[in-house]
Amino acid sequence: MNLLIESFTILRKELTSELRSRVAVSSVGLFALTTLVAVAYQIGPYRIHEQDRPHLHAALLWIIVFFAASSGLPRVFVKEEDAHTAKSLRLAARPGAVFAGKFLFNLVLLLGLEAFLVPLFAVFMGFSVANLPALVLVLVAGALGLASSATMVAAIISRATGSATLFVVLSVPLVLPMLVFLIQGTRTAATVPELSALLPSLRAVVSLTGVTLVSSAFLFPVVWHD
Amino acid sequence: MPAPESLFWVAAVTIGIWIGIFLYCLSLERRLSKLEEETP
Amino acid sequence: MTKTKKASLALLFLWFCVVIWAAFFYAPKAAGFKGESSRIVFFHVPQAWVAVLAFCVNLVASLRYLRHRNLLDDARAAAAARLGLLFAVLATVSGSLFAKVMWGSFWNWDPREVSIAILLLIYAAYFALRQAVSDPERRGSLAAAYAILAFVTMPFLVFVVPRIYWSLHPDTIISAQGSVKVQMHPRMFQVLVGSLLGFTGLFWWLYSLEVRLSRLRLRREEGGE
Amino acid sequence: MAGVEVRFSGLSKRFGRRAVLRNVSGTARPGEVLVVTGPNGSGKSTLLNILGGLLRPSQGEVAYLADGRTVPKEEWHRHLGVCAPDLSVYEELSAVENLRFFTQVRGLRLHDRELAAVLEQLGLKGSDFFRPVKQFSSGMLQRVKLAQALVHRPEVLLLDEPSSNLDEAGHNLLKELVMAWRAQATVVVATNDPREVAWGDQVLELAH
Repeated sequence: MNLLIESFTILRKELTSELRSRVAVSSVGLFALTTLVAVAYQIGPYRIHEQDRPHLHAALLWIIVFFAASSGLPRVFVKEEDAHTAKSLRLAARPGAVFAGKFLFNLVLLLGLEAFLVPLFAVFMGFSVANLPALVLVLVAGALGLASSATMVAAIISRATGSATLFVVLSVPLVLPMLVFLIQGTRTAATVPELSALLPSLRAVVSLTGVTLVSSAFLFPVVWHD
Repeated sequence: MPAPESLFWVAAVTIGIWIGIFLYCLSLERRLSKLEEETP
Repeated sequence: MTKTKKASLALLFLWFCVVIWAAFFYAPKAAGFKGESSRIVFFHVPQAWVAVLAFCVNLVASLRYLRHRNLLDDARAAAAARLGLLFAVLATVSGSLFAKVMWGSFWNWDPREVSIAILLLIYAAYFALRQAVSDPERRGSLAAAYAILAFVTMPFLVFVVPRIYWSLHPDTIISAQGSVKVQMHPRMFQVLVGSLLGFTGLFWWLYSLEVRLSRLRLRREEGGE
Repeated sequence: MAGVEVRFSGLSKRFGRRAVLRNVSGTARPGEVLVVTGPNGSGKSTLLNILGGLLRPSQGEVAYLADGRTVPKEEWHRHLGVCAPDLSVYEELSAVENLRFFTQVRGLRLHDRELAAVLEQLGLKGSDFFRPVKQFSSGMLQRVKLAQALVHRPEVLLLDEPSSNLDEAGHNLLKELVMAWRAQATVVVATNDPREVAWGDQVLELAH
């Protein structure tokens, strides 16, 4: 219970300082926007053959989400080390609360990114969806999954001579299986009206997220304190 | 279909590679043993 | 070198010579494969097996490091990862040679190929991370944490992805049902098991060499403050 | 008296090949000021980091004892306040918001009036309480950092170069504060300033 309150305290702190500096939001948003424009300008809604659209759209969407996210998600920990606040936080808060707060912040950031990006993507790319609730489910599951591994990798690279490149190098192998299932799920949501068709990929994403979160709960204190 | 002789040569080359790897590792083993004796 | 060590090395040497000979002349070629291409299985499967074994050794050493904070355990983890990377590369090369012969292209994005590619990426990321940390103790714990995290996501690739996607890859020893399924000629099976044992022995030898080297290095560092 | 005693024995720390601390032992008792002094690079900050649990010693042990009972390491943070050059506060937040955050993550709920009282005690003016810390001068920032270390009334106070960036008035204020705090806490100060060395009931001199 106390842990929950402490986690939300950290989430609120993250949100307040993000509202005042807007570094993460603007880097993620601009990255997403520029990539989307570049892709849409070159490919557009009509360059792709009708039957290839679901495949390509699903893959492009998640590539944009992942790379836009990787420009902003590592900041939760990297900025603490850069601003020398990491030690103060380490002394004051329990590691569990730190991880939960940072994870929630990244989750909010990713959901915001998806809410901003997906409608634009649909408009620019002619991305049509057969089952909208299914797509929303995939997007939420994807945000949970990406936020869980990104938060953990961010914690690791912030303790190394952390750079954005290292973040991508470390997170790609962890996230790739998840991206495969997310792309598959998005494709299903775009083509199949039944919700049940989504279950295999959704189940895979959720269990992968669960495994990542459980192992992070054990590993985060190690990474955070060393 | 490759002739049996060519299979023989593939096998010979493979054994050659194996002997090379083995001898190299053996020399490492020797050097390491010597170093271990020198270091307290 | 002790006597048993000498004897076991000699045994390893002869064992491999026999395995190589048997792979080409004792085992029959498998039906349904082009020419003699099936013989590569006697080398490719053990290489992939050692890559996975090294990954497991790395996991155990990482967990031990986090528990006891002994830098030698970190050196063990790194040694296992280095060998794992080497054998994963070998398995990829031998596999893609086979793919070229059988399916006409070196790389087909088969699920097995994807999983070995990700294993390679994990190893590469592991070493990128190690290079980015200068303090040895912190390097150990960060690398261990990453290795464990990567390890728990690996089963999804190896077991779940091939089930969902159609695969070109010949059924491995552990089939999709998880039961041991052997549909090989008994002679092929014997050679394959022999080769697996030989490669495992080779891996342990290389691994012990690496660990002894790291131990020496650590001892010198402590001595030469 | 109640309080937390900090015992450390046989502490050594190596960074790779470089040994920073060698076999340092001591005890900081409640009601006393332990001054750690020594030339630059002698490991004063490293020692304080180890005492605060921020750094793992290569050898040796640190124990917190409350009423003769060992405090588990997970609970140190409840008893501990630290002010050090590499411990900063959040720039985008105001002084009061910072203090509120650092008390709330420790599970404490203090009224804004109490937070303001701590800031006033450190000589900050009411008009500065709600400005982002980013706009502060380095001396004012140092006062906020000290407030961050004190606000949750810790039983162990670790101060690393506490008077850096402080003017004469700030220095006198700090002296009063340390003397007052000594009555209720175990204080460890790392410093090179001879005036501050004089505060010590015990002085631990680190050799290079």
